[in-house]
Amino acid sequence: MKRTGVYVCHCGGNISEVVDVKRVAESVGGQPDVVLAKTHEHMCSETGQNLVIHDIKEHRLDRVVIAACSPQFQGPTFKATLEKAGLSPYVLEMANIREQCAWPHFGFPEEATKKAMSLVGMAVAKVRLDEFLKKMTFPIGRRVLVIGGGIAGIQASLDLGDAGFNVYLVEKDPSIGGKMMQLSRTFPTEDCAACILSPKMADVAANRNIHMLTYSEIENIEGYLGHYEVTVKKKPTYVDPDKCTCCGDCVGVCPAVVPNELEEGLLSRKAIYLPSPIAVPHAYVLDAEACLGLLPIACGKCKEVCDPGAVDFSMRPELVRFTVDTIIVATGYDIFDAGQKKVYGFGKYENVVTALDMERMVVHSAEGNPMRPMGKRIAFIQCVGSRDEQVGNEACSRICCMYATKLSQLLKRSDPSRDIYVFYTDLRAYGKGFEEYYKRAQGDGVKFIRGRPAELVEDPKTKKITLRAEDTLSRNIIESEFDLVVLSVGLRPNEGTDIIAKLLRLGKSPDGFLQEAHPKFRPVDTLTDGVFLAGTVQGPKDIPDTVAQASAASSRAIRLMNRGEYDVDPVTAFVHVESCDGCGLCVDRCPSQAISLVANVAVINEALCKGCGSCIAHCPKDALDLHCYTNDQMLAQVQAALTDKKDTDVRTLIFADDMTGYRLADNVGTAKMSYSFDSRIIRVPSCSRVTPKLMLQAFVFGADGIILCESEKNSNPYPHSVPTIMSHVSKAKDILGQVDIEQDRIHFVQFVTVMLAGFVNNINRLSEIARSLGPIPAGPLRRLSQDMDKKLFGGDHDS
Amino acid sequence: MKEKKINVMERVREASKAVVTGVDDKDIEHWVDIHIMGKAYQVPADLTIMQAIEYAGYRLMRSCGCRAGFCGACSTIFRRKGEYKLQGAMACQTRVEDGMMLVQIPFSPAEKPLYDIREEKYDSSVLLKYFPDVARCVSCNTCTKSCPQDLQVMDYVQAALKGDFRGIAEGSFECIQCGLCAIRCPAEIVQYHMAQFARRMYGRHGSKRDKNVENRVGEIKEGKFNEEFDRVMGLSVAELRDIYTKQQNTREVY
Amino acid sequence: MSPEQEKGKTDPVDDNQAKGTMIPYFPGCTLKTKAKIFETSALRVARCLGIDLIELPRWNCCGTVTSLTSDDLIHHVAPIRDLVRVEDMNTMGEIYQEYRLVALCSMCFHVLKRAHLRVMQNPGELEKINNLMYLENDYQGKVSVLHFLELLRDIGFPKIQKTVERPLAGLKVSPYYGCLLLRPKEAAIDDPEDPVILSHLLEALGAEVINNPFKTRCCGSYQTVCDKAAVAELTFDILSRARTEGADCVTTSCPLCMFNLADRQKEVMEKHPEFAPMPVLYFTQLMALAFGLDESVCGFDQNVVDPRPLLREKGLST
Amino acid sequence: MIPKIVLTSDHVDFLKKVSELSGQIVTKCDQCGTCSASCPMVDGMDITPSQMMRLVQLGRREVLESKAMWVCASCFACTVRCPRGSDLSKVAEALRQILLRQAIDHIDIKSIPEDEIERLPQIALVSGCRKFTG
Repeated sequence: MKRTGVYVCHCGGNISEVVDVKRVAESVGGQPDVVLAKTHEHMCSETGQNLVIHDIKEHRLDRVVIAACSPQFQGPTFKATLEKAGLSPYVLEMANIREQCAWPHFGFPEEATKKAMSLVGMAVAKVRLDEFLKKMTFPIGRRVLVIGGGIAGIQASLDLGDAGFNVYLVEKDPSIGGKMMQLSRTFPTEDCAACILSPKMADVAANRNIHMLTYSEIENIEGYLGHYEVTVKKKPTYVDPDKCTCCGDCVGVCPAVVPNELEEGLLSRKAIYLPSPIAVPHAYVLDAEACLGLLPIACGKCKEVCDPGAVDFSMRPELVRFTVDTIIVATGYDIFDAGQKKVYGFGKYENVVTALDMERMVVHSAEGNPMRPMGKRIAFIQCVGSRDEQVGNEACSRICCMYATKLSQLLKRSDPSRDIYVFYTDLRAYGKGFEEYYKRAQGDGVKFIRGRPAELVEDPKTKKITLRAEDTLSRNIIESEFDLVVLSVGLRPNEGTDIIAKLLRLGKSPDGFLQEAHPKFRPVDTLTDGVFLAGTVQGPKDIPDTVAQASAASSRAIRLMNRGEYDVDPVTAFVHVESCDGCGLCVDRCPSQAISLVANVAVINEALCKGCGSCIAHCPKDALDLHCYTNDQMLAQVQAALTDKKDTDVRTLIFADDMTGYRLADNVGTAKMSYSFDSRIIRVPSCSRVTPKLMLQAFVFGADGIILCESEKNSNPYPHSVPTIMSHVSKAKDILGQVDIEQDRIHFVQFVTVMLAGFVNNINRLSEIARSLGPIPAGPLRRLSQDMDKKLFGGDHDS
Repeated sequence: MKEKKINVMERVREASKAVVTGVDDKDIEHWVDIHIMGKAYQVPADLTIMQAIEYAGYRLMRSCGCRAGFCGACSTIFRRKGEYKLQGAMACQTRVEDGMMLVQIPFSPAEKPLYDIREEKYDSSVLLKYFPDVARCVSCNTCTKSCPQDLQVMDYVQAALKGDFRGIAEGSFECIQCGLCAIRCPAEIVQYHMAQFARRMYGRHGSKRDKNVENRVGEIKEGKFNEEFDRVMGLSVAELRDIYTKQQNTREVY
Repeated sequence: MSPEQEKGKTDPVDDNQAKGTMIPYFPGCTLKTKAKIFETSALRVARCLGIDLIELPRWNCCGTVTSLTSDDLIHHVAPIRDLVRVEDMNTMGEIYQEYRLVALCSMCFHVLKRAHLRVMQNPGELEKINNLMYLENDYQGKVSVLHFLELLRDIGFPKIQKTVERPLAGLKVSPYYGCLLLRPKEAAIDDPEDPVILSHLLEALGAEVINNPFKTRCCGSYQTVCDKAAVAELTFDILSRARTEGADCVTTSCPLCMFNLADRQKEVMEKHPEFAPMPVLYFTQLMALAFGLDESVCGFDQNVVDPRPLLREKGLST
Repeated sequence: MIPKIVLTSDHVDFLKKVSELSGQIVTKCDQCGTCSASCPMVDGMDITPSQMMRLVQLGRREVLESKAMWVCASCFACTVRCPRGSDLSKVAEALRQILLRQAIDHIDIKSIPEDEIERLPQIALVSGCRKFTG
């Protein structure tokens, strides 16, 4: 007989204010192997944990159920508690009565309490069958890929390089430095951006642990934590950086003129050019697209004048392959395309520019060679492309208020006779020294007007811009002419990020930037093991925040790699040798090639097995199984979920994958979104583990409907799982159809973790469907349970 | 046994029964229960609404005219038992049914503009000039639903918006000016006055003159009927009444 | 000129295509009265492009403006009833599988389209409306409401260009869109802030397109009923700007815009005596002119500000 | 004289009524003023459109005494520009309807001079009736 201890947590009222925790504890007291059932104010506190340790020793507990929050939150804590008490961390089950009961059903204490009892019952049923497993450990090296050579990538690379890790820094442009290289000064201290950036760039070049790959793009990344295989395509620069002396003779003779990216196209450059005066690597680059022709050589003048012979037309794109252990994504941002905001006429009116244009204009003015006249009357328009549903971005870009404050002051101070207006909606000066900086701008005479301009109109003759806005503080309409209008454009995810996100299966938040693993406690982690985020790829931020996050990301990477090995849960497939008849059907079905036949018995390679469980459905003998989610355990949970169901009840089972479905349920609970009490959520590594047989058995035991919730294909850690689930579902539906049970009782839905409403709607809809269909009649159910095995594998065996 | 209390109204009713039906109550086999203005009555099953009202003891001072479905004076609105729809009808043309609830609408309050059709411009704007309320039509079709003549009232109101005089004139040709459309219109349009104006305008300016009319007018002008006119004008009141009574006696009594 | 020749001249339709594609068409009340010329010219230019616009039978006024409150359904009955007529035409076999409904007037287009969108998004509301209209067939939601300009875009501006017999060379036209073709987004025929559809049409006709930054600014709409002065001021702004940009005339697609921009020039001149009248034309009139149709089809004599002197000056009219 | 406002539950009720009638979450408005600056009719208003929204947000019935919603021409310029995705034209319509449903018409169509009626196209009268009469 097992000796199980059950603990029901109040969660400081979070749970106990809705769920009657005492009744929940009492409800399992009667089960034969439950030795004790207790409630506690805070199970995760030290006293709570000590209670468990004490009871394990005192009462010789060998199984523990904790009914509290989501295992996503405190699962690791309680596993550690069990380890401290000398138990395997895998004889623990958590009943998620906070995210799945107390929070979504907060207005319905009675229903929430009943559901909580049911969830605890399911956990008790599962824990009974838990095995004494050990953590698996794998070795890990000290190689890191940093994608993106802006200030975030530079900082992360330097931290890692200095700590003795090997860094591959990949940058798509010919020079590292990123957007910061284009800025005039930084707020609120007004340091010269290039002056503080260039030493860091030089440090990167000088660091022997950092391998820089500029003018390079990620072609492919495959693998997993500790073994990411990376392919990088390095574009030819046609100039040997070792030979180039940066004399600039080639530029003089080059006939091809194109817009200069560094100058936001306000100035031009030649096809052969130095990307920036502070470029690292410091060498000229020949832009093949702008060049009059390389194959065959159409002009070749640069080569003729190059004394050191650095120009080399024979260079070809190069594929560089290497393996790393962890990855830091620092692909940064793009500025909002101001042309999309058509009312402001950017691109149409010559005197409407973006703030980044203005940065360049300020840089050149400060150097004494102004790019273009700026005039005396200048208006800044804030929130262009931010906080605006009309352009599809509701988020605040965080930095625009301060850079406009900065630029307006620089302009005003360089020529006090200028009239500078900043049209804003809300001025957000939240950072250290920001408010003081804003005050200084006001003191300098920059006029801040609270109102978002509606439209700009150009005078066809003078080319001056008439701006129309409401001063919402005085409630007057302002219609005034300006020499120059500066659009404070917001930040959008960098276009190139999409490819990286896809390769690394990274999720996006609703604003389009990459999603961190947890907004509070794992702000630089992602849900893909060993991949971290740094800088604006995760969301708009200023330079200090970017640098801080880059250091945080490198420290998180170091934490993983420094030990030389890492732990994983032993969720791997295993074989019931006595049942296996060596038919080999499973061998080809494993997407990781982890199954082979040895002496006519299937054998699992645990290092290769990823634990998706999709092989199980293919075994006609039920010989394949998955640790932590065994066949018996799944069935026990299903049965437990249905034991308290009354004839008038409807009960639906929601199988939710670990990556998305289960987290989504947590998110729904956290958002206090309500859904049907009829549902019981069962966690699986991937819904491909849910065999057709399990679905059918669920109906036999009384389920009225089933939803399989799986990560949407692009963010799924098991890329094969979606088609597998589809085939499982259609098989199960087929059999239902054969015995006259409505096929609409099974649904398969793909999710990403932000689709809260979709999750709720699907659950509610299934309940409605089940209700309108009514209970499944006894006849079809009998036929289903009788013929299940024959129908499931009849076809397979014949073929 | 409790003595039956007979009030004035019941005495009036008793007195008028035979007048209305010509048949004694004892001989009537089928009865229906109806409500007139919220009061319950039992009346013989085959009466028209108008007859039923009179059977019940009411004397119609208004809401009663030709008794033949032409004059449009006896507008009635009612609901049938178990129906949510409010119906309109001419009381003289509709039979009572069991459970019917009804009330008379003897008059639809609506101002009739003064105009001189000879002076008015035959143009779409003239319709809106006198009846700007037409612009408020929401095409809900309630007017059509309430028309006892089964006219497509909404269609002719719409024709007015389009300035289509012929459409109005033809669409409203059988209008009996009962006013039920105007009473029920949510846009408070006075459809029948507008239609009358449009018919007149169309008759004056739009339609082709009929040959027979032209001929008859010619004959009148030529004095062909002068003799007959003189004879009728010369009759005394008693003689006229006599002629009328004789004429009535030769017709079916409604 | 014999009647046959006359017909040939005004109707350059390929004999093989004498019977063009039949598409239901919603005129709207004003096109039957004050904007008759808009209808006449549109029907004829459509024929030149192989389209027969068939007037919707028993159509009723759409209501001209969309009712915007969440609880009001009665004002959406009218447009839905019109859409029912389109479905009826198909069931009665008057047309075959043609669920497009073409509107000319911007306001009609706007109201019909938004009513359709609203009931499609709110099946409960459609049920109520169908219930209220129990004398009609239920609306099935099959109709797609098109503005004539959208139809022209679907036909293709290159094809229209080929149909042009007398390019409007030298005529500087400023397109005026107004509000209801472009706003709100879900009912727009083009980009709400930067529409190009009229420009493309005018270019195909050979005219010189003059961009007016106020091309989408409101003319004051129904405010013309009670505030002539305000409307006149807007008209003054829009037309003055068009003139500043170099336009000879303005083209529009809405009878109410037409009234406010053309008829209200009288009020403009009372307030701004320096204002010189500017012709305002329906785009279909310009199409008729470019297609070489008879002047009676073009109907320039019916424009409040007579465009004929301008057209003569440009050599486009005799 | 600066009037003092005492916020009561009546204010909440009015906000609720306008929100329901317009189908707009009026409280979402962050008073950026884009609507006012976009409005072609604002010159004739006594309060700006954004001010109208503000008064509704605070549930102040005085907004019904303003001219703004009657001057609105339902041109939807504000609708397509509102950064918060609110449809102001629906809020203005709700305010008009609150009065029109109390049988308080904005114009009396019978009082429009006959020569003006003859001049106006149907489309103007129909739309005028729809927006200004109950």
